[in-house]
Amino acid sequence: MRLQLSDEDRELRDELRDFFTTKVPQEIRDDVRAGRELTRDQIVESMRVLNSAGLAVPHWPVEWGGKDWTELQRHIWHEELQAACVPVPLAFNATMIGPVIAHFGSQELKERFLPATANLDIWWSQGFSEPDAGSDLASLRTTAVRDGDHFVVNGQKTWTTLGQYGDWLFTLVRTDPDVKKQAGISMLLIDMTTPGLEVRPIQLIDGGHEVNEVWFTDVRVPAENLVGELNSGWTQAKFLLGNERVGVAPVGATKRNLARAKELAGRQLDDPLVAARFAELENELLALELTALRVVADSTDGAPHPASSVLKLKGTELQQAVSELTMDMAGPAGLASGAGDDSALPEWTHLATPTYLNLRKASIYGGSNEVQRQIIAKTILGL
Amino acid sequence: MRLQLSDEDRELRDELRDFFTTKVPQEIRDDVRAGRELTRDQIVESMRVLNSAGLAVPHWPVEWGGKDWTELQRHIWHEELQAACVPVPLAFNATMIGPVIAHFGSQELKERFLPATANLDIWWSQGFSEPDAGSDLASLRTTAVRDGDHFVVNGQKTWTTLGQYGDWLFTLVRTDPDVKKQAGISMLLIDMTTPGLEVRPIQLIDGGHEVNEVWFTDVRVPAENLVGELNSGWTQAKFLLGNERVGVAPVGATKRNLARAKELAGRQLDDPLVAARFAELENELLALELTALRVVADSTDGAPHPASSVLKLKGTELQQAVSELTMDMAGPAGLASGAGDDSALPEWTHLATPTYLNLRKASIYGGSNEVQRQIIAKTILGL
Amino acid sequence: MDFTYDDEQDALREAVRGLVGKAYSDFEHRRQTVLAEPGYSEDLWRQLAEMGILGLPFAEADGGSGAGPVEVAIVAQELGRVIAPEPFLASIVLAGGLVSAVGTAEQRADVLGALSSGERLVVLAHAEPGSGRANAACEVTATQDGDSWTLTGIKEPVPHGARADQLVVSAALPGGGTGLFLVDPSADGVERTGYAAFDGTRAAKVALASAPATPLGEPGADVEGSIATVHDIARIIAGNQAVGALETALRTTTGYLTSRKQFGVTLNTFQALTFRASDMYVSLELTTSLVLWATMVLAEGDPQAVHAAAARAGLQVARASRHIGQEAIQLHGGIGVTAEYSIGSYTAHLQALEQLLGDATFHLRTLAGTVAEHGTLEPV
Amino acid sequence: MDFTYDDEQDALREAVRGLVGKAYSDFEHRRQTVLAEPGYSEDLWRQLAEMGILGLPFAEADGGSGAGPVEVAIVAQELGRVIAPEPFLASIVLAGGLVSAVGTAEQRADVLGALSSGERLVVLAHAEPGSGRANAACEVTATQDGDSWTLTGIKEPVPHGARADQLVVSAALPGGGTGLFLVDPSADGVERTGYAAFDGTRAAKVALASAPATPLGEPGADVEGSIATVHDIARIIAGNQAVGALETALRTTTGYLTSRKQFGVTLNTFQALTFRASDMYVSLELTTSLVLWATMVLAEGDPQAVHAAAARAGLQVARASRHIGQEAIQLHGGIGVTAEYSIGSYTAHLQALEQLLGDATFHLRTLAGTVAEHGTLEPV
Repeated sequence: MRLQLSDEDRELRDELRDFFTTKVPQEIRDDVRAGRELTRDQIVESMRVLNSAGLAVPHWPVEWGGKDWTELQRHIWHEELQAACVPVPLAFNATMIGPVIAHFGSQELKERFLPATANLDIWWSQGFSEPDAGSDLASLRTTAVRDGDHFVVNGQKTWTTLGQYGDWLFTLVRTDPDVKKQAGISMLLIDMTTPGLEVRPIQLIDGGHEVNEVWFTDVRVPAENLVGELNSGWTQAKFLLGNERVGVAPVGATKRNLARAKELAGRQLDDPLVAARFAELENELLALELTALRVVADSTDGAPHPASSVLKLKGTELQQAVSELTMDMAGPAGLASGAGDDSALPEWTHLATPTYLNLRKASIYGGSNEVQRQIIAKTILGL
Repeated sequence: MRLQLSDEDRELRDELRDFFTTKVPQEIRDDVRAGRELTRDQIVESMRVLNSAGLAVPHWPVEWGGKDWTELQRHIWHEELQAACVPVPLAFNATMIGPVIAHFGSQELKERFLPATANLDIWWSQGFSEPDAGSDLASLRTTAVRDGDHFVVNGQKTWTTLGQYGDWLFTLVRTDPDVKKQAGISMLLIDMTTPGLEVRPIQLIDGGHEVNEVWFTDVRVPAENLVGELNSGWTQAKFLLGNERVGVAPVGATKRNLARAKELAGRQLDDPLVAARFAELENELLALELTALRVVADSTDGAPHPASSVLKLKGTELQQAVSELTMDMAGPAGLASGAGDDSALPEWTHLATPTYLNLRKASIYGGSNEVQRQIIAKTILGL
Repeated sequence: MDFTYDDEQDALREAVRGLVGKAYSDFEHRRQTVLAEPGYSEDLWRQLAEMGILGLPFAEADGGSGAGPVEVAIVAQELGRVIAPEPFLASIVLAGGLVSAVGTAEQRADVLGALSSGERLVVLAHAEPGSGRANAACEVTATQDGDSWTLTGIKEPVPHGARADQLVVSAALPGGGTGLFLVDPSADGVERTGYAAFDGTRAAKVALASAPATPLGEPGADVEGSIATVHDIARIIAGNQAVGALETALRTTTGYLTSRKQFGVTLNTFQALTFRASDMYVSLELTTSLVLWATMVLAEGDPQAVHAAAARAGLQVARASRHIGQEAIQLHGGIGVTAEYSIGSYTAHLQALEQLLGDATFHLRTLAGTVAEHGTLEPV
Repeated sequence: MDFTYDDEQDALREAVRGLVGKAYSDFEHRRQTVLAEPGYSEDLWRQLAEMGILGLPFAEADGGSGAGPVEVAIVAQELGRVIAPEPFLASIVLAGGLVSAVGTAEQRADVLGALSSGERLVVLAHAEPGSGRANAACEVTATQDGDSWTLTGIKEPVPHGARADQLVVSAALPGGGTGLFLVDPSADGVERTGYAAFDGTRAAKVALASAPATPLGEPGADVEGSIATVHDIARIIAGNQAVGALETALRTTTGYLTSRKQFGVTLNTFQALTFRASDMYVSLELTTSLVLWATMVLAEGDPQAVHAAAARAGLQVARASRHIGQEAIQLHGGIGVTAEYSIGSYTAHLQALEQLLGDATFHLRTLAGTVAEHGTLEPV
């Protein structure tokens, strides 16, 4: 048991902190700090800055650009990114399809995709959920039928985040309708410019366009774009969804947002009821951060830790709670959410309520908090 | 829509208030106010004072001592009782078995039992729950087998509150093991002095002796003590459990306890965090009281109102929350719970934590809050 | 104490529901309405005027029908049920309420008459950047020159301020205190920038630069107390609007739970979800009770009692709005955060009502400040 | 940052578990133990002494083994796991901690030696009626006559005060400030009334009437700061005890859910119940993390940091104790409130720890007071 970081880890932290705060453009980091929506270009630019220094995909195999870091070091990297307001490398690339290709893909797929994925030369989108397959993902119905050296894909995906920017889509399709539902699924990589593939926007309650539907009408996909074996897609999907133990909960960003809310609250902090809300959240967030540290420290074999569900569950709750508190600090000014630059009210008060509303998704997407409770009950508590 | 009571109701309220605060012995009311355990004699005495004025069982049929009151008037009676710290008439007599005998009993049973029940000449106990039949009451296993003009009862009941004072027991027994579980149950009245009947104390976590087990070994019960038809006991049980819409939630007593906690809190109320806890609870309690008023006002046909579950659920939660706040006001002095009269710490601080612990039962007994949620989901929300 | 409506009140509810409820029975219509300017249906507003709804709370002498708070509350409940984006609170309750309380007989007849008939939309411009929920005006100041008055400063956010035909503006008086003024928004010195709030309803920035203004009521009189009372009234009426919205939110959610399938069964098979719906119902019932009570207190008319009742209803409504609003989305899952589906807009609208009139901490602070002053709290 | 225990620490845990965990592996034994005087097992206490557990935190020169907070925390976790009623906190952590911090070399050797060997039970008498959680003494006053000191006033509740062989008593000094004194409870002028607290552990009223007393450490020195720090240390150690109890409470509850049948199936068939168990697990994990962290802060030794960490751990432990303690009983149903079954005693014991060392509001007040003074909160 030791509170302090080792000298080596502290050194790494200082180096990362220095890099992130000096090499990633200030304007991008200001936009992150203010909670503004980033452009595609900004996301690409910041990931490339990281990749140029080998800091975009440290958890990948070393031969594909990874660092041979401990889980704690990866945790430090992730926290420092957030503390410095650097956009976290695009999850679809860095933590989703990249590790799947590295683990399951043929050498050819690896060479073809991994460097471009790490450098965000390819922007990946995710095609998993369907309108009738949400928490029950395995009941998906989009089909891929073999036709010569192609698969022909038909069906519909939904909740494809930032799909409007996507170059390629990694997707789960049903390749065998006659077996147990998990056993008939395959993972396909699809060029989003293929004829018959259409991306349609879904507007969310904050007014933003962040997610999309993806429709497939006889979309022809070369058979070589299959990842792993035919009908083994559920294995890849589980690997992908359970891959990460670092960064499950956005602790660093939530901490940063809480500290910012304190600044913005100003004199309202003199009210003991307000101060108590901040203190309570700050304490819960500290407990969460320490839990994340315990989880990363617990073993280094890369297997998903069961307590990851705790991090996801509590992490999203606190993320939402901080956005709620920020909204409350904005008070009546929050009604000016649609105001432009000439508003007499500060920008953060415009953003506060849409952000709160938008973040209702956090406890739904990526394995809803009900799914997390179910996982805890079954796998940890044996209920 | 009208806020004020009618002149008639206000008059009734004033009369009741006058009676309760002048005719029921001050010492008994002081003990209630202080949250002390009452003796059997005190409970009997106060119920007899009420009965002498026709105020013990106003909701019974008029011919058996009831008043022809509206639900609102009964509500007023019930609130004023509690506000005046008068012990509410013993529930086993007044709201449980009395109405059942009045509704289902033969004329002979009525004459034999109702006057004595209203006057607490007979102290009734309840024998419903069993160790393996809690929320799932209908799975009870205590048997009654016909033998000539007697039933022979064998088995075990539990959670018999104040059974140590009981003269008679109303109980549910299985009289037909071969039918659907609800269809083979009968209700029997059993003299607790019958050979083979044994009452054993259960100590609760507050250290008190409030509930009991009741064991039956070949207990012979005259067949005439059957209430209603053979195997119709489930009907009587449902009637008994769903009989009341007034007094489902102990609003009056909880209000009194909250006001008392404010007094006892003293200077601690200067702390905004403490004041906010009081204000929040007070508001929730007001909402509960108004909901109780809406429920009683909603119709007068005597049928159970579905929102009774809301009253039970929220009523017990607030009852517990007030006891918790009181305990917190006692602070470290609460550790002196076992201290005697010579303690340097005030009596209320001794009682605070045992009361809090004891009241954990409130959300379990009499249809747990999980059962209430189930009722709301099924019968009100159609889920 | 009596919680029941009389026949006339039931008839009023049916009429409003027949009009407003029917108009927005399809959520898509509400959505399209707030996507276009002016953010509500002028047509529906006119029909409400024709039905006499807009003049409901005003004295007959002023062009209204002199109905009481219970009737206004019924209208609010029905508007809330379909989260109608019409400017009822901003114009009828707030602006109309202040004209009614403060205006001269002539002003009342003019403004309230035009408001009731639907020919003029009059809204209150009171909130100022940085002034929180103060009842006094501070950043907008009034200047007197003989009988002429001008106002200078910024009001924001002003609900429905861009569409309004006439503004009731609060301003710091030269001699101290806060006065109210009628302002013609087309006059020189008035600049308005309108936008949609997150719930689709409209607000605006109103910049005043020596804008000509007519004192409402007695010139130079401090009417901060009237502003406070009208806000308390609006809290109670908005509470009724929230109750309507909360009811629909719960009903929509239970409807979804019984129809949406996952893992081969409908969601109401999952007890963890149905129990949460039960807790939502408990919140709703308690909130309904407290709001109806506050409405009855309002009908009795004592401003002190109304102030306390507004805080009580406000706190309970705020708690329930968060609870039910958040749970309604969560129990829906992904579809709950999409703009095309209704539930998220209900959560947003409940949030907007709260931001307009006070969140839980605001009301709790009021109540905590007086909690030591009484023993038991009696509803009557 | 490293959350793992080393081999020696693991061995210590095994040893304590082998002794204490085994002794109370049957809950009925714990129950019978607290029903009899002195409310704990003298035999077990002796064995703990023999094993070197009682002298763990004290310097070797003082008769202890000079182990750190992590080792003491491990002992506390194991005691907590079986809610052992032995006076570890009252004597080793609180009284021993103050003798260690304040006593002269001679006093340390004498008192801590006797404490470590188990021959003498020494407890702290600090709480006073009406003084809340103040670190200063107020109602008990010290009077000096030459080199002799006497104490007058009442201490209550004094954990294990009736059984104690020696008392460490805080008192208001004639020249201001708070001093500590060693008091022989069998001396004239000391009157003790013992009783059981609601969790079965013992407390007492100690009435002092010119009772002879020996100053601990330098006579007349104000040691309020040391009293504060030792209470902070005790909060962190008690947090570890709570973590042990919370773990058992959750495990007992999940065990009950998988074995108890209702409606023909085991309770874990009901998703509404299992989800609540999941939430309990979340509370437990977060609490464990924060308590282990606070223990590491304690090991670093900065009193300011320890004060903050004690409040942080205290708040989290208090919230989790209420949450898990209440839910554990509720998920059990009727049997949960009976004294013969274990779970209620866990809830009671968690409550007692909180009352001894500070509830959520107490700790939250501390943290809210400084929340504006920093930006992000960093664990290192």
